[in-house]
Amino acid sequence: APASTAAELKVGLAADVSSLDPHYLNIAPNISLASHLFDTLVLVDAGGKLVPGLATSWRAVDDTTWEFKLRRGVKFHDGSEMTADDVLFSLDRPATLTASPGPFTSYTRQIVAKKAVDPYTVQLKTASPYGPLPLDMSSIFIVSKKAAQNATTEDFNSGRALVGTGPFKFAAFARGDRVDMTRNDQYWGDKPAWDKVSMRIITASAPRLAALLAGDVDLIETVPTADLAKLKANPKFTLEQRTSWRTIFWHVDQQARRSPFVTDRAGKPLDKNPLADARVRLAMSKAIDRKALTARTMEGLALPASNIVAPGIFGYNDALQVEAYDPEGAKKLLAEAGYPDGFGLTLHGPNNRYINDERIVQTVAQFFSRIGIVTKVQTLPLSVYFTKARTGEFSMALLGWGTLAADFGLRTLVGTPNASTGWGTWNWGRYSNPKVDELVKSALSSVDAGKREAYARDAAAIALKEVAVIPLHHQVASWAMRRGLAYPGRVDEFTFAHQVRPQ
Amino acid sequence: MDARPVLEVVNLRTEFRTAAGVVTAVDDVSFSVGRGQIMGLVGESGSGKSMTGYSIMGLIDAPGRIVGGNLRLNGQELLGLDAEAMRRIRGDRIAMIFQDPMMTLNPVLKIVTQMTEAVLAHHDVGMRAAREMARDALARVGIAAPDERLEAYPHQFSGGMRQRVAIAIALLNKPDLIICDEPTTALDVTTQNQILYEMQTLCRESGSALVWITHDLAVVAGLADTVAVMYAGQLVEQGSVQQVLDAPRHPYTRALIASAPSRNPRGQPLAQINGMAPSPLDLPSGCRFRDRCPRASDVCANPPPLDVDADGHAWRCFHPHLDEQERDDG
Amino acid sequence: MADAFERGAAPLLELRDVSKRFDRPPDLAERIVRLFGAPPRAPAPAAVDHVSLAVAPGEVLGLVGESGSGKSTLGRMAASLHAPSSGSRWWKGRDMDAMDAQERRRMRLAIQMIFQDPYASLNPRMRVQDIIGEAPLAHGMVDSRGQRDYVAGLMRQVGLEPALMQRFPHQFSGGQRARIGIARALAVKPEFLVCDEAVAALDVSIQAQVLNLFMRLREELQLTSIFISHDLTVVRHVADRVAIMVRGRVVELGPTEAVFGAPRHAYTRALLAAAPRMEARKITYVPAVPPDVLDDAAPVLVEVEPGHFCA
Amino acid sequence: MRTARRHDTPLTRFLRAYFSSRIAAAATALLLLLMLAALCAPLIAPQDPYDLMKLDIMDSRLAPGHVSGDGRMTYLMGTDEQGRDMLSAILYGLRISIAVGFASTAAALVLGMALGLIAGYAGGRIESLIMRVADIQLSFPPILIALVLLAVSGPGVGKIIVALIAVQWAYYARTARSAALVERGKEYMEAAAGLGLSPARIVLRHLLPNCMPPLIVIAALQVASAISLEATLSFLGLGLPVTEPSLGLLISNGFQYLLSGTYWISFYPGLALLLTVAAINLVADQLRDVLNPRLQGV
Amino acid sequence: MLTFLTRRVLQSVLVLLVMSLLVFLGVYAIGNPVDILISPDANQAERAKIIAAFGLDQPLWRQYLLFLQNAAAGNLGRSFAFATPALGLILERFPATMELAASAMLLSVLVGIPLGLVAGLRPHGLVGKTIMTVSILGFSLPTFWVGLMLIMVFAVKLGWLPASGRGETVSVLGVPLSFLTVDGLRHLLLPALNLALFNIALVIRLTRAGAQEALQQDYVRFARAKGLKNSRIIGVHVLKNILIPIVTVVALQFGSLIAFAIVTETVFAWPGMGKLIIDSIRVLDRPVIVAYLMLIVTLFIVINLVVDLLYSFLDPRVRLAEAK
Ligand SMILES: Nc1ncnc2c1ncn2[C@@H]1O[C@H](COP(=O)(O)OP(=O)(O)OP(=O)(O)O)[C@@H](O)[C@H]1O
Ligand SMILES: Nc1ncnc2c1ncn2[C@@H]1O[C@H](COP(=O)(O)OP(=O)(O)OP(=O)(O)O)[C@@H](O)[C@H]1O
Ligand SMILES: [Mg+2]
Ligand SMILES: [Mg+2]
Ligand code: NI
Repeated sequence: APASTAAELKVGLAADVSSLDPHYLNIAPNISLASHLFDTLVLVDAGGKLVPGLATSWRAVDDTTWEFKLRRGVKFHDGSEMTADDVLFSLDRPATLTASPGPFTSYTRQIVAKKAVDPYTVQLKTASPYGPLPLDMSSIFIVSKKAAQNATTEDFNSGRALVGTGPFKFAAFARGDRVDMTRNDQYWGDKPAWDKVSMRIITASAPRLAALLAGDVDLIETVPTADLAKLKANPKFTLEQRTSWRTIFWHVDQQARRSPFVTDRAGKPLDKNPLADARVRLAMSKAIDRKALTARTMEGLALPASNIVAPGIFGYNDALQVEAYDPEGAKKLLAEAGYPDGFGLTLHGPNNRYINDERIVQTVAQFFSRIGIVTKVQTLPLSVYFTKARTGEFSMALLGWGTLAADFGLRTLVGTPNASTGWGTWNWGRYSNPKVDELVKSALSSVDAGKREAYARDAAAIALKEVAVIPLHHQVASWAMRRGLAYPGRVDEFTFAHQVRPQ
Repeated sequence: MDARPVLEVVNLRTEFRTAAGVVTAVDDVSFSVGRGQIMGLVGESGSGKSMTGYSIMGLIDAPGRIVGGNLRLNGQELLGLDAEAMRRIRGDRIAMIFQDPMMTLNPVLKIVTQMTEAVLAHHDVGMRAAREMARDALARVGIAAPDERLEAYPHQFSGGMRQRVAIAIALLNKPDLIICDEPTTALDVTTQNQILYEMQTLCRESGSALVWITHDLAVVAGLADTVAVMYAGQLVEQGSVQQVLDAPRHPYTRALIASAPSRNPRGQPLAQINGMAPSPLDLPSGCRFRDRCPRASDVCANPPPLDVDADGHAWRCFHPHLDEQERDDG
Repeated sequence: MADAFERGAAPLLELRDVSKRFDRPPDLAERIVRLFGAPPRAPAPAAVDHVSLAVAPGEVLGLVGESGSGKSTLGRMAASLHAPSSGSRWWKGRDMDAMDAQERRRMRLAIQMIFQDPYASLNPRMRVQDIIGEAPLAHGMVDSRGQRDYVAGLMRQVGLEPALMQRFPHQFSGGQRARIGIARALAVKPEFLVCDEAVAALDVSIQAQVLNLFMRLREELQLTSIFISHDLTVVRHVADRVAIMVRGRVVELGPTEAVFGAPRHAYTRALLAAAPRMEARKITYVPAVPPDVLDDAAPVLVEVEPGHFCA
Repeated sequence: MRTARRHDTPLTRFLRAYFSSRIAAAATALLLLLMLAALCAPLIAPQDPYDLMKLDIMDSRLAPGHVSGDGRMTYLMGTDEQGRDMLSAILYGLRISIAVGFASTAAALVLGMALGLIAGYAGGRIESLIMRVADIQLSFPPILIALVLLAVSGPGVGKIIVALIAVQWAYYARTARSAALVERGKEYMEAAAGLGLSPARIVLRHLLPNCMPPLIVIAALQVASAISLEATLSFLGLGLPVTEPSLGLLISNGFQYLLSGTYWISFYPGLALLLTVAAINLVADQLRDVLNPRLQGV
Repeated sequence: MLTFLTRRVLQSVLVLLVMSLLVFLGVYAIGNPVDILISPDANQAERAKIIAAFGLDQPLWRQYLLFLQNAAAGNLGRSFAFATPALGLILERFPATMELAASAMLLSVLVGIPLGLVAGLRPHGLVGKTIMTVSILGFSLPTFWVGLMLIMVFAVKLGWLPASGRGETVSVLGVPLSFLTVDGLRHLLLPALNLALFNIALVIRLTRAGAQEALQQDYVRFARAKGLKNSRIIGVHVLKNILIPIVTVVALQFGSLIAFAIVTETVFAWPGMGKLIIDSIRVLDRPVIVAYLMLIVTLFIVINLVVDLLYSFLDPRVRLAEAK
């Protein structure tokens, strides 16, 4: 590759961008890329805080109405001005894309009515009080009504309908290979330092690093943990790390029936599910040496976790302590629960979904076997893993979750599963506690941020006391770049070219 | 006219060094062929006929090796020539035709390619001239419409026609010597007859010398001037056709002739040679025919010398059928 | 067509008007293409074309003809290795195709074939004992204990040392292999042999040994046979009657002496003229181009003298 | 001495020809050694790498020659990221790799050969059917097959073997069929039919043994590619259970460490795989040369 | 010829039918794509809506019939993950993979045949033995491992060649090709070599075996008897005869080359369809998987056809109608 000039930035991305339509598929690589071309009403800063985007301010007019003041003078890439019309159109659009498996309607479905008070003011009504609406608005990209009105997803991929307000303009898209962009000189915010940006997709981690080392790219995301130490010592490169919003934890099957992968020590199925007993779950939590796990297995790229959200995230409960490594205490608890000799258990996990996921499962299995639980490990490709996990086929399954608000996470992960309300969709262990449900509900319907956070903390405290899930660690996101570049690591793990600055 | 023989083979000896031991495929063989002469080389399978031919051509491959003797073509010594010099002679001064007409032509190359390359390998002529020569050669061996046939592939020819193509290739450069290694064995009698006719005509016209390897005595009887009989790597008898076929001296030759069905009354048991030829790895000392020979005696445990009479009739036997000049005709 | 048969005895094996074509039936694709008007494939010429022959018990019928004239195909049909495309075959007065399974099996064993190539016709991975003894054992003619003796007896009969029973075919010479092939056929006590060029691959001296064996066995076992060869001298030596084949058809048929002594058909004459003779000395060859004797209609054999038929 | 040679059995002749090449002899010795090591892994390995109790995460990624935290053992080839002794892991991995390679090849050989022989012997519709199925098989990506099997029945050595069988049998079927077509035309097959032997007997006793040699040679080569294929599947996350790593899995685990300086995690298993596959291939090569009578001289 | 083509088409249709059915069953057995693709925040209603939108609520046999119906009209469905027509998606990536595979094939033939000939002519010489022994490396080392090593040496350490990606492409008739630019060629070289390694070894072996076989043939001896130079005997007589088995195997190998391109494409971040298909398999994007396999099978059929044509070019004995 030709030597890069100061004005060109080449980034090695770890995941493939499947579509440039910002409302089609709600997956991280797509959102990350769309953020270069489009803006949202509310932006998220590197630390996960909500900051003004296309909306300069927002407030709850009443319990069920939110009002957003739009930024004036923002120009789309085609030169037209962004107005409330475009916002309303953009909020309507996700519901019109029927065939999307990862729909953005999750963020618009609370809105029952919307209106433009004037070209720079938008009011959104919800059916019931709903606090997280501004957060939801950070997920909906504002597209140009004029360009997108009759556009299909293909029109977005070809660039025809790709008219946004973002810091970069679209240049070229070679699926699976790269996305090229050029600077938007009309950008309303801080102008990016790069005339041209090329986002290269290099999914395999070692080759991605090799591309950096060979000078093919200037910056890569998700540095393989194995190479951190070496990279740190290399003066030609800089490393950036940031505790990410993604927390890794175990879902534990808590149903009263026989659990599919729990046996006695000899391998015969157990009639009773020991995992339904909170003491057993606590014992397992105590058996895990999170310090060793983060230091050795994660090679420092993780923080021991006590919450289901990362520190600094809305609703993080400081009062919760990381469960200390205490194998003796664990054994005692097991004995108390009636399993002095332990039992047999198979741990399930995905391979290549989370950083070092396969290794984490093995290491935890090591820890469990030390307190007498005869532990087996099975890791599966994602396609197989998620299907099985959702139908409750595992006894203990690893999951990683990233969210910017604890009440959201709690609703999905430990809320009592209920098809009609959409609660507990990822509650694989079927934990259920009405009190937790109640608190989360209160949090979600609080438009007052302080109250909302307090409810969420209380709910988390209860759920984690009962070991609804066994938190392991918070991932640390990492970026490596050639010396002379700086990037503020983002808690949401996104890689934004406009935030990369030459030093 | 040159009185020298075209080919002189003197005490030729060819060995194969195999894992199981040394095989002497050609053992002390001497003969010569003059211009326009046809020599028949007969003997049973494995007696070393082909290896004699290959030795003359310089086509003995490892683990085989010519270990002794002289090979002279028109007086020029061939043994000891370097590979390139030998290549120049091969196909130009000496040509060879093999037994199986289905196998000798390259199945994937056109006849014209296979013919012209034989010219171009030896003569600095243009493609057009080479093609012209090929055409003429095909016409000479009696192939109709030679121009069209040049463009054909071997599989489009019958066995007999293929053998004629092979002969045409051998004749292209008007060699002094042609070695034919059982070229008609795979053909039926009518086709064989035509090939014999063509070879004979060509020999008469061009004056090439011919070595005709076969184990069919009847073919040699009609075609050859002289005959050499091989047994287990050695020449056991040689002379003119009349001498060898009408008054065979060596018991092996005699038995061979006698075992032909046409020499036996119909429906009666054939005169047969009992036993088998010795393994080339385990030759008996002395006379190699000893174990099967009705006349064998103790003296046969010594190697018999090659006796020659005044007429040039030679044999290798202690007990030749000397005075029985009669033919034991049935 | 007249029944070309002289002795008056009932024939042991009779082929009536048999033909063989090596045509494949058209498959689906071909039928579809034809549906759209493509011309049908040109039919392959018949390998055997309306041939009738009968062999009397104890007789040796020689079959002569140039390469590709259909001799082997005819022999294979006689030995039930090929089914004829048309015509019928009769064994001891019974139609082969109307036999029940058991009768057919007996008939198949009674007619055995001896093959041309002494190398290809023996399974290289079996010991001689198994090659010869497999079929008798499989058909219950001997039990596994008796097999050794049975095979030894057969080997002695064909002049092989029974001690060699445990060897593999490649450890034998061509003549010995031919004998093994004969012993294998004899092992199922056949009444009828089809010898397809059984000596063609052998040396003159070995050929004499095997022919002698063949003639001896014929006397001892009262075998009837079809003897296929393109070596005229060999056929003349062993056959009682000969049939001359050209391009799938029989053009002359008669007692050996009659056919060889006074050939009637132009093709037979050309064949005889072309055969090399030991008595010739430095002859001048003349191209003996066989007359193109056949037209498209199947020839009718006419009896030119008693038992001697010619097209 | 000469006479002694004349009465050689085919076996001794074969052995002499076989060991005439020094490379082949060395490869055979190496292969035997590796197989022996694999077989005796539980006896000679310093650690049971599959027993999670025996592993200590605090011993992870130790360089070759380091002593374990509790001082009980020295890791001659270092440890992997779980604290597994690489030497032990390689010995056990060799065991699995060789077992997977040989078992899948043997089973695929039997299956493919049976179908190929039947196709070649029977001809007609049966032949078309079998060969079309083989065609389909050959155009199916191995990973998809592996993934389906994995999903339906979970990971495990058995499933990998099944996947590899599914991938490989078609090669054998093709080869067996073409060999059968050649053999079917030979006169000994006709002779067998003429002797009234049953088709089953003809196929098993006559056709099969004569079609074996080319298949055996391909199979020997295929063992090696099966081992490599298993490694590739492991690399794609479709291979064996992580806790019971084969050589391939060890390599692909260590793959991430290739650039990082902890070379031993991938290097030693790679070396072991290389040696194994190379030895198998050299043995197969020599077998082919020795078994081919045309290349043997007279 | 017409019969031959008709036969081929009939067989291909059958193969395609069976193939698609297998894929349907296979994907069904693996899992539900919606579970993998669905947004974490989606609720039950949204889930149901998507399942219905994909037609996954129908019984499998009806899904299959529907697919057949659409396929007959040339529509292989829309990708679940990409929302674009599956066939278009595959075709978009197809040139990159084909370019890679074809270069690898070319490389293996260009390198393999000469080396194989040398080894075949001197089977017992030092050179021949060395070639055979070294070629075993091609069989032994896993592709991904060698790939990374190539990157390490040629991109990172020496800096001669780029480590990943496809580089500059030139569009010819709408098809982007990289071998027409210097930058593209530089990007192509390492992955092509990586992919070719196994096949180089294979071609060496085939060529050697073929050469040894051919050298025993009478026509070679006859060619020598004609006094031809060795170079002509090897380069014309021997080579043309051994090309037939090589073409057969190499063509057959083309399929597995494409299948294994997946690994190379992953290591070298080559934007081919191998990466697409493995991602699609990961997320059970059935329309893409089906379209991919359809394309591959069609490709196989075309390759087989080309091979048959090549046969009749290389071997005059083969006539098309007789080819099976
Ligand atoms: N490559 C070889 N290695 C060892 N011995 C060989 C080799 N080639 C030929 N021989 C031996 O040389 C001897 C002579 O063989 P040759 O081919 O000359 O016999 P022939 O008389 O031509 O027989 P045929 O009539 O069968 O062609 C045989 O005994 C054979 O075993
Ligand atoms: N299995 C077969 N399939 C197709 N054609 C065949 C088959 N067997 C024989 N033929 C053809 O039938 C014709 C007669 O062949 P056959 O083998 O009977 O002749 P032949 O007289 O025995 O010849 P030869 O003396 O060469 O053995 C030939 O044209 C041959 O090509
Ligand atoms: Mg010879
Ligand atoms: Mg025949
Ligand atoms: Ni004597």
